[in-house]
Amino acid sequence: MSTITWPILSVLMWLPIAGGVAMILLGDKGIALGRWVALITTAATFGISTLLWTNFDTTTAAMQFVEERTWIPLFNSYYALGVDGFAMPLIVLTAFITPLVVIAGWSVIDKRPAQYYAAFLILEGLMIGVFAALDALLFYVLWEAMLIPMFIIIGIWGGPRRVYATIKFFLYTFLGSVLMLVSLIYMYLQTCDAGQCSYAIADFQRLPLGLNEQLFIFVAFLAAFAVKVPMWPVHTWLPDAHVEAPTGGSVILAAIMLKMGGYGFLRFSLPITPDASDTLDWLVISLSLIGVVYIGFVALVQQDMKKLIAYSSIAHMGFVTLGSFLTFELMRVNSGDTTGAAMGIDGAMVQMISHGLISGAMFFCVGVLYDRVHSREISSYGGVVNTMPIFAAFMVLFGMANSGLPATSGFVGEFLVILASFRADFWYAFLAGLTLILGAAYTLWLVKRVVFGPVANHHVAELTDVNGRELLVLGVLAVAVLGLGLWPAPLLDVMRPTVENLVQQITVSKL
Amino acid sequence: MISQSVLLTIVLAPLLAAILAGIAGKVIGRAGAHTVTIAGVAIAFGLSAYVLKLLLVDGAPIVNQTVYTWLVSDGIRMEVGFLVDNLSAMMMTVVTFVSLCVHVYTIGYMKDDPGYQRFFAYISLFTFSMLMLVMSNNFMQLFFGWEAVGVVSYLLIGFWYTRPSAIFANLKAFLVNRVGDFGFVLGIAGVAYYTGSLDYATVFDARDAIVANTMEIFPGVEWQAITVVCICLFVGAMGKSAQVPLHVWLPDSMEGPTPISALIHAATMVTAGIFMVARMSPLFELSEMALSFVLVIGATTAFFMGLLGLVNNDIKRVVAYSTLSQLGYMTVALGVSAYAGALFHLMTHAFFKALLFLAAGSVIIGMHHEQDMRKMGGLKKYMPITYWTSAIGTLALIGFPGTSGFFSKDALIEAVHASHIPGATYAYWCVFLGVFITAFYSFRLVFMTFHGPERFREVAHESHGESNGTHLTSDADAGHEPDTHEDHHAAAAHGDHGHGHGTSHDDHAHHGPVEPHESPWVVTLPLILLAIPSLFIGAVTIGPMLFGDFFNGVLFVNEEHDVLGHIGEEWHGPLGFVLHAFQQPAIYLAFAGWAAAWFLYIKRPDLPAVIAGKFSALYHLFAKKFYFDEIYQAVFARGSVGLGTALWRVGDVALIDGAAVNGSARAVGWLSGVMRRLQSGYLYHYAFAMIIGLSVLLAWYVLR
Amino acid sequence: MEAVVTNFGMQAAAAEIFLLTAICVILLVDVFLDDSKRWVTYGLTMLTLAGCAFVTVNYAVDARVTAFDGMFIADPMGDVLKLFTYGTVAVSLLYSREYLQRNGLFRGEYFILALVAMLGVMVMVSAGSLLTVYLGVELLSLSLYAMVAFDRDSGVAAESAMKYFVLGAISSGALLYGFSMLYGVAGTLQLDELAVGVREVGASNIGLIFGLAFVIVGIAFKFGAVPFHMWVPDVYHGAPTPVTLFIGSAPKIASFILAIRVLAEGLDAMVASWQNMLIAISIASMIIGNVVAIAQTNLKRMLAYSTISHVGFILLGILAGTNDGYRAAMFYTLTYVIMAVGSFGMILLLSREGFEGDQLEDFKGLARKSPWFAAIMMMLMFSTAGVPPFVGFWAKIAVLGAVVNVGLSWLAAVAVLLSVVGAFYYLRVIKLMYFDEPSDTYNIEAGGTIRAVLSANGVAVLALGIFPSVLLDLCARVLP
Amino acid sequence: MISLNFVLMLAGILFALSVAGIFLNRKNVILLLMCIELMLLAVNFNFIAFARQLGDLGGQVFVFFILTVAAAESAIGLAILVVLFRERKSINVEQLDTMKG
Repeated sequence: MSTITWPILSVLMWLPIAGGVAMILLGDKGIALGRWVALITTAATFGISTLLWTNFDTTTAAMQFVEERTWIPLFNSYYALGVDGFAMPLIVLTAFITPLVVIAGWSVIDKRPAQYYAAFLILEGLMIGVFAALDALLFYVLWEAMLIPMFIIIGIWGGPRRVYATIKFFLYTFLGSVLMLVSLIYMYLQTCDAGQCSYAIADFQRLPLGLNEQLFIFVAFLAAFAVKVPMWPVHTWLPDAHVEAPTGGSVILAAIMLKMGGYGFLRFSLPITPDASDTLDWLVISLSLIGVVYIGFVALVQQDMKKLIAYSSIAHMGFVTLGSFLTFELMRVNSGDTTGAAMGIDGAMVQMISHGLISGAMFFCVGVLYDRVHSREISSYGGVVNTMPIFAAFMVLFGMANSGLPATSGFVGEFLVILASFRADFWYAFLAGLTLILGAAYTLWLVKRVVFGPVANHHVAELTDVNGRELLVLGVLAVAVLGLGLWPAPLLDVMRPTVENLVQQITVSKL
Repeated sequence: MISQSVLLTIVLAPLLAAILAGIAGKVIGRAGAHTVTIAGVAIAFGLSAYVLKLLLVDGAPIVNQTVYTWLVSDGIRMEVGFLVDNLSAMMMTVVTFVSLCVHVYTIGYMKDDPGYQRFFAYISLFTFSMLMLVMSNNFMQLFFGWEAVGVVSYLLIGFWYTRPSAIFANLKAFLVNRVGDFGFVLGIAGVAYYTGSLDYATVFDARDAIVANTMEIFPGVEWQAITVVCICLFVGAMGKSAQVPLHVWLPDSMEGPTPISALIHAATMVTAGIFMVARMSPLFELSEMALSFVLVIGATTAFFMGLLGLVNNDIKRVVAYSTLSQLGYMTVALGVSAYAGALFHLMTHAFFKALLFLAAGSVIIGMHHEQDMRKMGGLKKYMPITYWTSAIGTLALIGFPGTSGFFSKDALIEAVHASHIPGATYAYWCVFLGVFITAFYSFRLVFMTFHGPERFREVAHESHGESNGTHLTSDADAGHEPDTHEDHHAAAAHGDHGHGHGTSHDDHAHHGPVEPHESPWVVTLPLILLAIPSLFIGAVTIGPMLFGDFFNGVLFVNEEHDVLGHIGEEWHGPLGFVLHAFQQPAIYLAFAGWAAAWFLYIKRPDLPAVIAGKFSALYHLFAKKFYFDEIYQAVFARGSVGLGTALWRVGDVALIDGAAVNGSARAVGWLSGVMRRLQSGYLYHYAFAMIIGLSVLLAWYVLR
Repeated sequence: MEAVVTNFGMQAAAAEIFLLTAICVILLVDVFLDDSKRWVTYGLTMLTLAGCAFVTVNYAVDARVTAFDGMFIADPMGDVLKLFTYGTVAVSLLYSREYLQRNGLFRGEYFILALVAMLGVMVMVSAGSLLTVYLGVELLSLSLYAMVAFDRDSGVAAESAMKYFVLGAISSGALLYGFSMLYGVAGTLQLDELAVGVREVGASNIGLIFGLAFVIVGIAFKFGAVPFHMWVPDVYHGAPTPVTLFIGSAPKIASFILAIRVLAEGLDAMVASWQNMLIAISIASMIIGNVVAIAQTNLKRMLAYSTISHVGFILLGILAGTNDGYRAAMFYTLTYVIMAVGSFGMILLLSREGFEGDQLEDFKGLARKSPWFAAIMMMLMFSTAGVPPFVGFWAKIAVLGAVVNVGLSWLAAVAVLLSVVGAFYYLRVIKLMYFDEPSDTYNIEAGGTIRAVLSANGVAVLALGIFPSVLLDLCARVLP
Repeated sequence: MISLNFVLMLAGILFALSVAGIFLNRKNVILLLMCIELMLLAVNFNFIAFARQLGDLGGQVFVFFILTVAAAESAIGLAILVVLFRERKSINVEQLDTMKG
């Protein structure tokens, strides 16, 4: 069914990078043109990415739009791209968010704008590559390379403590991923012993591994992905990074980068080390639940809007990891019956997409306020609705979405995960369900203190409502959030074969 | 035959109107806004009535159809669809009718409010959500409507968003509701787990699967799965229908404009819980334990919340407490499996309570937004229509023979009397004594407002401290009294012009004595429209609804629980029911309450204060509403903020970041500081290092 | 092979012979030049390098060839390494020219010393016997000592030269002592025969192990591995930047080949013994190098410590004791040389009259002054830190692969964790360039050649990072 | 009759002495140069002894090379020493500590 004959994924990956290079060459003098270059490139990328969706064969779990070229013969590593039901939606999400980031920064960024856009464009290309990579080495290269533009973005255009934040971000994630590298190399050598040396992720998934090997590999992966997600207790880089990053940076970070952790769990940890996951799922699940509850309370008391949203991101991502790792507990409880496993993973995926939209939107909202008042402190706002009614409407909408209101995308994932986790254990569902209360508490309390109430100070009094550019960004996001909330079926249909395949894959022990 | 397009129109008409009024409000203007929304709701009402007719008269088949598939996950198909049977048709008609009245009423009430269009958008949106709720044929959509009405109520309670008390109340309302929804979701999850579906029909068919199961929530304690599920579901109902202990949000919700107090917090939304439990009767019937739980909760609410109405002086809050108490009555009916009775009372209550609220609103308009009853009195001759309509409402509320309230409430008490499940006796005494209390506070309201000396001539300024005993302090940011009157002055004092409503009316409030006047027709017309059903609907419908086949195939009652059937045995038509009532004690209690109110507030107006002094402890207990708010405030609000701060400061900042992350960074820094000293700069040290290295290598191998 | 020996196989050593002759010529010519004509010497030097390249390519061998009774070896790996050495020397001289002219160091001796040092490297590369190895080592070391002290007006230079000299002498003493023991036990100086002899007497022979320990000391010193690293920071710091650049590049190739010839070829039978020794040394190097570098404020000194940590990585490859281990080590060495040349080149690029440009602070706000070269430096730093998509990452992954392959996964884990520590100080450089504002208003004054070459150097780091096969396959071909 | 071991021991002792000399000496750089010479001579002893033992010329040839190189080495060493003295007006080892850390 995928009728596309040209290398669409390569285009998706390299087009933005090319645009970024063009931006650098244009330099700050040509920025007037450069902005349009950036916008057109990202818009085109999104346009092309929609072709992925329309031409996607929803009947198979196999990789689609596959490209393969020799890359490093010595390591038997290939430049291999392809997407399945997990990667494709995330790629589309990436391509969807980035143009909005470009628009959002349009007139706001005046410091080295060319480099700013270049960084984002290159970042987009790398992120798409990460999701599309079928070769573990290629995946790792892009995974690491991704850090560089983000490091720059936070470091140059960030807030006062940006240096601390960005170095913390870089080292935290770097530390997480190097161990993954070792385990990738280890598995590569295992494939050699098995006969055919290969870095192909698919071969890794087929690779027979002993329990101890699996455990080590699993822990290495956990280190990499848990930091990225991030899971408690390796989450502390996120609030700092978010707080200091410029709006665009926060958006990309929350909307896409965090998803790579969840994606990694689904693509690597579960299929490659099913038995280790079976052994250690209690760890992941309890960390996720701690994340949901603990972080929920922490978010409640934040005084900095961005920090609050960052913490809420952590709590929401807890659902992703919870949903992904329910399978084994389900089998234990229901004597081998895996019903609900697919639902958990569905929930995790939907939650990723939806959180991408919502957290992005929330950060845009904060950005809109920050551009006007230059403060992220909740206390320096209040009664914004009096001067910015339209903005307030959006803020309330996204706030509701963030607290998981039905008919917004925020509800779908959480609902599915709670339903699935109830099958595993009443208390999983109970603790996860607490997010209904906590999420509403911290989000709406934020809304209450920022949006509602009498005009708090002259800053608020002088606020002007959203301009067309901001309206466009927020409007598009609102449509997406509501659309996904009102009719998530298409997304689920796209993923179904992949999810079922994964479940069936991880329920077969490698021992 | 009911076509889907009709149903879709019913639902979408208000939605489109809402969107139009909300987004294009500026364009279409005030008149435009109320025209489109009223049109939308009118269409919805007309078609609902039409549907009801089709069902009842033409005997059209019950509709249970899917509109579209929301999603399919893991074999569970979640759909958006309609189930239209007598129950939902009845609810639809009631909802749209009351909503229509409120729409019209609003034209007058919100006359000069800057948020006019927004308000209409909200109430139309609410109508849409409520319709989605009652028309749903599955749990997912039910939950959608459930939350959606919650959100609209959130928006409407906080409609005057510049009032700290209002935005505090709406946050509180939403969060308390969320606690209920939390249980509700768990219940839904349980249903999905045991029956593998969210569709009502499928679930009810597969309900035995639930009964078959037990779950061990606490190690060692085996629970009936059905009990857990039902109680979880009922927790949701407790939130929505403001049952103890999740009732605290309802009185505060009076911060919202009066029309929505009538629509949402009396007639429709708060009854969603009752409706839901009735819908789930096939499940609840299977767990006597759950039923008892429902029964006890309801009884407690019915009696103790009524008590609070005795001491309150805010006209709206008195009605609010009576609402709480009445909801308790309905819940009790559910508890004794008299679902039909509950729904019957739900319907009659919808009419007369909406009437009472709107009447109160009319009084408030007349008094220029004065809500303290001690500043009223003798309004009878200034606002006759309001007086008579609210009199009718009051009679219905206390169950004066012949009024709609009488039939529903009396039947309900009978039912409780007839029931034998655990807790029935307690419940009976609660509802029984409740009758007296209801009568007392209802007429206290009437007398204080419409009869007696005209107290509003005294300049209205001092002593609101205890005017109504709600002393909330918000958790961290806004410690304000949700005493609207206070806030009007406050707002005026701040010269806050961001909010026209406050100012426009405060201007009056300052001109010393006020001159009450009857409200315009748009206000009184709905009163009259509502007064009619308040009087007669009971007599007309009690037959089919309680003892007839109106709810056949909708409600499910076990034989041994079938109290209504038991009562039905001596059913000889409405008149007989009235006569029969005179042989029962309840009705005399009602009259007693009436008399007491008359004695204390007309004959000896000095006594109440004396009594309050005598039983000051009790008085304060009531005035403070059993200290629920204070306790919740301290435990949950402050508690969780404290916990959050602790986790953050200690867990994140101190331990993870301070010790682990930055700690290791510091450690490396320190280490490098130490190690660089090895590089002393002295040649002989360097040489020495080499020798050490050499000898280590040697020692390692040679001496091994 | 005997057939080759009959005519001593002069052509196998053609490049060395040509170079030696050229050196003599330049020496003579230089005598008759006055200071304004020094560029002639410079030009001749460049020509010589080109000539060497030509000769090497011309007489390139496709299999191992021995000459001078096996004292001299010519093999593909040797050719590649030699060519690479020419390139490195050429580039470093290109970078150095302006600095030398500015500081009155633009004298014939400098180029001659450089060429002699290179000759030493070549001799080591082609060494077939312990004797040749020793001669190569000394040729290289002695000229380096002289180069370090070349700036006669600099006290620190003289001091570091003295330290370098004394310690170097000790190390070559140790090396010799080790050689003598090996000679005594195995009864030969010939590396290939040594391998045989070792097998005969058995790898566990106490005399051999005794000798091995000394040899390791010598090799570790040339590498600058802990605890024989003490000279590195001071020499890098004290020597004039061009010299630091020189020491930091070509001699690394020499150290690598020294380890390969002696350990891998001569003492391959004793791999078990020297593997453990090298494990200890390399871990120590990675720790000291990465940790102490954090505390540095002088870029040259910081790079010195970073060198030490990288040596730790190179040793990882060697201690694997397998062919892909050596291959990885070779790849690592070559990439490291590319990166080191670039990094020191940046210092030379910044330096101007009376300004060394070797303080970390001097890089503040470079991204404002010169975005392009800031970008180059950033790529160099990320590459050195081993972050993809730069070539340094592939060096690391190759080495790690070799180590994991011999069942030392834990060592690999330790290595990567320490490299994270290392990443910090590279990031700090980037932070200074990009996140800080410039502290002065001077702009880069360096001339066109250095700009061009440095740009090429930086681009190479990226290009090789995206297409590592180019270099990897080369290493694979010469080290099958 | 002097056996190989005696010579080796002598050489070892000489080597050890020279090394000790290098890091015990806190005074004079000249002493360092002398120690280095001594070290090389120790090595020479080894080579000669082994050459004699093995009846192989290689070792003895090696010794000649070592002697030559040693000469060159000390020449360079002294040259550096001169430069150093010109700069520092002292050849005291303890003053060679301007670079550290």
